[in-house]
Amino acid sequence: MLPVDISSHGYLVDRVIKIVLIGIVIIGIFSFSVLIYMLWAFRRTKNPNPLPDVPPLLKKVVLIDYAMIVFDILLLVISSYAWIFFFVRPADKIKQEIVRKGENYIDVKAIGRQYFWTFHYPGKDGKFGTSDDFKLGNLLVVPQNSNIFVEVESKDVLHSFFVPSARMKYDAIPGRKTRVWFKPVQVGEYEIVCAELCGAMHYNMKAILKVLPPQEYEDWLKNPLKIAKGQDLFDTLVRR
Amino acid sequence: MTEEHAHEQSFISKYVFSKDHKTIGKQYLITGIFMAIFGGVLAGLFRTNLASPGFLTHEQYNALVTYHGAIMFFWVAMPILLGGFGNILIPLMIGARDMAFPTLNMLSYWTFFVSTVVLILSMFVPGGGFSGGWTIYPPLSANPEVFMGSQLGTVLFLLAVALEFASMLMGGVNFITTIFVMRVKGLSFMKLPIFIWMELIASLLFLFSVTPLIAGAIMLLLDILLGTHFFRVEAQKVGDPVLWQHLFWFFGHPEVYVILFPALGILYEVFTTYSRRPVFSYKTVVYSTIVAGVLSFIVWAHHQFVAGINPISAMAFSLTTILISIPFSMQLVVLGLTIAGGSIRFTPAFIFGISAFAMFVIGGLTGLPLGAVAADIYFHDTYFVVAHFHYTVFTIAVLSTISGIYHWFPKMFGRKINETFGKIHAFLTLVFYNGFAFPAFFLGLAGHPRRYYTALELGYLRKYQWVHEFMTISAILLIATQIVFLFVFFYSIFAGKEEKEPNPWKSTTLEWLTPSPPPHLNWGSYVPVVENEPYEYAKNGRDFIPQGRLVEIKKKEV
Amino acid sequence: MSSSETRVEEIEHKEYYESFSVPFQRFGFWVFLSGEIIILGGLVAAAILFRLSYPNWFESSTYTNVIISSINTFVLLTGSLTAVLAHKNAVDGKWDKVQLFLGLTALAGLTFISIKFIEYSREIHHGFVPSKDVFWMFYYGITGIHGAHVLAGTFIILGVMLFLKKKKLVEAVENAGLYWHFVDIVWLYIFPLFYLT
Amino acid sequence: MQKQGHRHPPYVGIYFILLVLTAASILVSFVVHREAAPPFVFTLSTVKAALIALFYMHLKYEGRYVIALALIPLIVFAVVLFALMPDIIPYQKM
Repeated sequence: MLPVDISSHGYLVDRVIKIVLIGIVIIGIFSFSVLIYMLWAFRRTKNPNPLPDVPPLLKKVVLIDYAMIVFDILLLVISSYAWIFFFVRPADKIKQEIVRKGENYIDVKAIGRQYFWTFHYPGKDGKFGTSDDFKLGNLLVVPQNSNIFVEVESKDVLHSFFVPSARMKYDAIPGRKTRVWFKPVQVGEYEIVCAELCGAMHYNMKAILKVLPPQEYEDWLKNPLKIAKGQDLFDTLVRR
Repeated sequence: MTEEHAHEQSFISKYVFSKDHKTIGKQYLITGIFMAIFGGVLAGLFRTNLASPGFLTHEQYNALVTYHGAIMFFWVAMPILLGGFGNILIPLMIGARDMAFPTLNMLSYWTFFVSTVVLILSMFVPGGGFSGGWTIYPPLSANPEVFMGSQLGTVLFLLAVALEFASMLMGGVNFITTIFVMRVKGLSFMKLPIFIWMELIASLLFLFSVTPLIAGAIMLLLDILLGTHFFRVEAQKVGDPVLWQHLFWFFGHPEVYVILFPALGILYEVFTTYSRRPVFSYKTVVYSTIVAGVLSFIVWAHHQFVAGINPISAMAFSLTTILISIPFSMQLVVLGLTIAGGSIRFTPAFIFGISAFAMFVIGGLTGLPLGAVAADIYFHDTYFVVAHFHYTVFTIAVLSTISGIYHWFPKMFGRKINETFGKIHAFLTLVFYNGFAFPAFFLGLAGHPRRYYTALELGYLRKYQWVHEFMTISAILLIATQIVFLFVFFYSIFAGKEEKEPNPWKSTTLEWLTPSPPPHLNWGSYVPVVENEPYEYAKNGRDFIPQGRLVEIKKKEV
Repeated sequence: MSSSETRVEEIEHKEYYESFSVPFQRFGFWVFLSGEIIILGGLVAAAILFRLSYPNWFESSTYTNVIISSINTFVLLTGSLTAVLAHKNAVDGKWDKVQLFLGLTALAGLTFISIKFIEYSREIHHGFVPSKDVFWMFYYGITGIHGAHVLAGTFIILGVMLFLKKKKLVEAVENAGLYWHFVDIVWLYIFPLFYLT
Repeated sequence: MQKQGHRHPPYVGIYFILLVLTAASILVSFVVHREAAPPFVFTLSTVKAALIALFYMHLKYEGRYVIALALIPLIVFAVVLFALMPDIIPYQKM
């Protein structure tokens, strides 16, 4: 059921999800079998008088508590591992590392408003606030295999920057700027949605994440607005 | 009934402004049941919209979602489980003649009633009711200019919630005092029925968790009315929306346990009675409930893992959240093993009880992926959350409640409720409920965010529209079943077969000693004396040993 | 609580219920106070969080009037003294003195509110409205809520004074006093938060 | 039903201590540097609050249940305050 995973870290999230789901299904099936067995074995027609004590075999069900503890610890470890690895470290630190290693990265600002996203690009000089900045409405174009730093911000109410395919979600909070990081590894068009109730058209606050091969991205960057305008996604922008 | 002549009361003081805890409890119960149907119908309406978008406007959809959540928490689960069962059963189970503060109790109900009226009014003000989600997150709720509903609707909604909190606080003060001070002779704390323990801990949790939120609500109201910016952000003016989330969830998480504990308490009473076995381990239940209650105060930020909280504290909260599953797994094991070795009577109360237990196992287990911080990045605010809390809260607010109603109906009203109907009711409820709640897990896995007017706008969700349709049909059938139950319930109150036997289920706790319905001041010219543990079933070769017996008292002249 | 039910409770209480160290009126009142502490505590906690992070807090707090607020502190503390003396006399059974001291406490409450009113009007006159900045919104929010509590305390004390004409209950005097002391303690923290630092 | 066991503490004496402490805290706030003043002033406030709670509110003579009722809110207060610090303060300073 999970949508396709295009990010470099998504497999970790998926792994946590799979482990925990398998675990709870096993514990659940066990509990339900014990329960159904008890309902069947101790029904009044079969067992007219209650036993003076719980059957010893059933007393062992208490062990499920210990199983639960073990499972909890396992879950904590794997979940914390994924969290520490990709989310605890401030994106700034990841960025420093990436700069040191000389990997590709791009900076983008994602600004949420009722009910659209604008994505600000720093332009050729890589700095915000200069004249070659440009912005796109409801369209985020990024190169494949490059580190994307998205500074999530909101101008009015709470939004949430949710990219299901990239296993990435972060709330856009007015007054706070949060930088998140992900690295798309697969080319294609994916959806960005809003996951925090932001008003009447909450369900319609969607944008496109377009992952291009590096070369195509360079071409696009030469004249970004021209191509972007081809998208009818600008409708929402125009309306406001 | 010997007291009746001494307390001739007018209709108004007997049934309307009554200070009798049983009448107040019934008032709470019936108001709660009506609100449940109301909230259910709201759910049916917005689910219809999900199946066929365009049925409602966007504002209406959001408002209905908001009111459904708020009603089910504050106007159904709390009044029924605390106000209703708590009021009726606490004095009866501890052998008291009434609550410690009967007048406060009456005020509590009427404040609640006013809050209900204000809430329903707020839905119909011009411009529409509040539609910012039951969590009332600012800035959406605090900025009239960005908010889609009307300011009046928002203020009335907040007022209604505030009145409801005030009412439940009055009730809580009453419960705590009554349980501490008015236990009958011989009823020490470790002999209290588990239901009483649960009500006590729930009241304490509510008292200590809701009060910071009241502080927050005052600030939010100032934001809306005076233009301050505690939670709003304007140029140069730094409010902090996240502060509200903290205050809200500091309340919000214990609140879930406030309604969960009494529901579990009902299940303990029901399981022991119908399986004829004592509680598997009384002390484990008491201590694990206390531990869970204390832990519930330090787990709240798991609702905000991706809401801009410090990632290190997110890990700490993930740890406590996962830890809290341990006392609950202990509870559920004890609860499940209570029926082991028993001789189970499949009455409607037991069927509802056991289905509540089974559903709660699902609800509890699916809490784990949400508590694990890495998985929550994906699941946060998706239908997985919706499914999870319907498996917990629906279980609490509906299945356990109905189980309790079937169990104590003879005691409350002195009449019987049809058993065959009860069994059909249980079966249909279970089927339709799973039909509507279980598919939501899969929608959540597919990444379907909550509170969406329709899924058709998103490419990756369009193919799941049939799931929504299926869920909607199940939900509507579920509500229809409950409406039928409502009719049977009222029919049985007025025209059910009379129950002459004070203890039809052969249960042990004190409330079954007095006639059904209990006379004024509960015990007439008798008083209960406690001699035994609360759950003495299958002991010394006897089927059951009541917790106490009634002894006659010589009444001093006043 | 005037019906015959209550009297039945009072007579039977000792004989039929488990013994408990605190009378139920006072216990119930403490449960209520316990909640009240967190309501005001929550507001103060929010104020402290913003105080620690908002650099201009001290600037703004110099505009509040230390003299007026010091007088108000004095008034509240005196009210506390008279409230506790009322309770002492009630325990000793000197009920006419109880009336006197309760009257003085209520007077202190009314004085406090009048002074607060003058203070507010001066500040609003000078343009310090609640929406001015972080300091002022907390100032009005918290002192406003506190003022409402003082008002409530005054009404409770006046109510107890009227009630005492019919029934001489030590618990009533004590609980009214407890509420007053609680409001006083809250002020002891508000005073430095908004006026001194 | 009032417990008659304890003697009355010296209420008037405590009142004068409270007044002196209040004067001291006002003095401190004017004399000490503004960044350094809050700890002193709030400590004095806490002393005063403790005096009132212990003697005027009779907590010194109460049983454990009432003392618990008075202390639990303070614990809740501390939990809220400290758990929120890492979240609220850094963002406000921006």
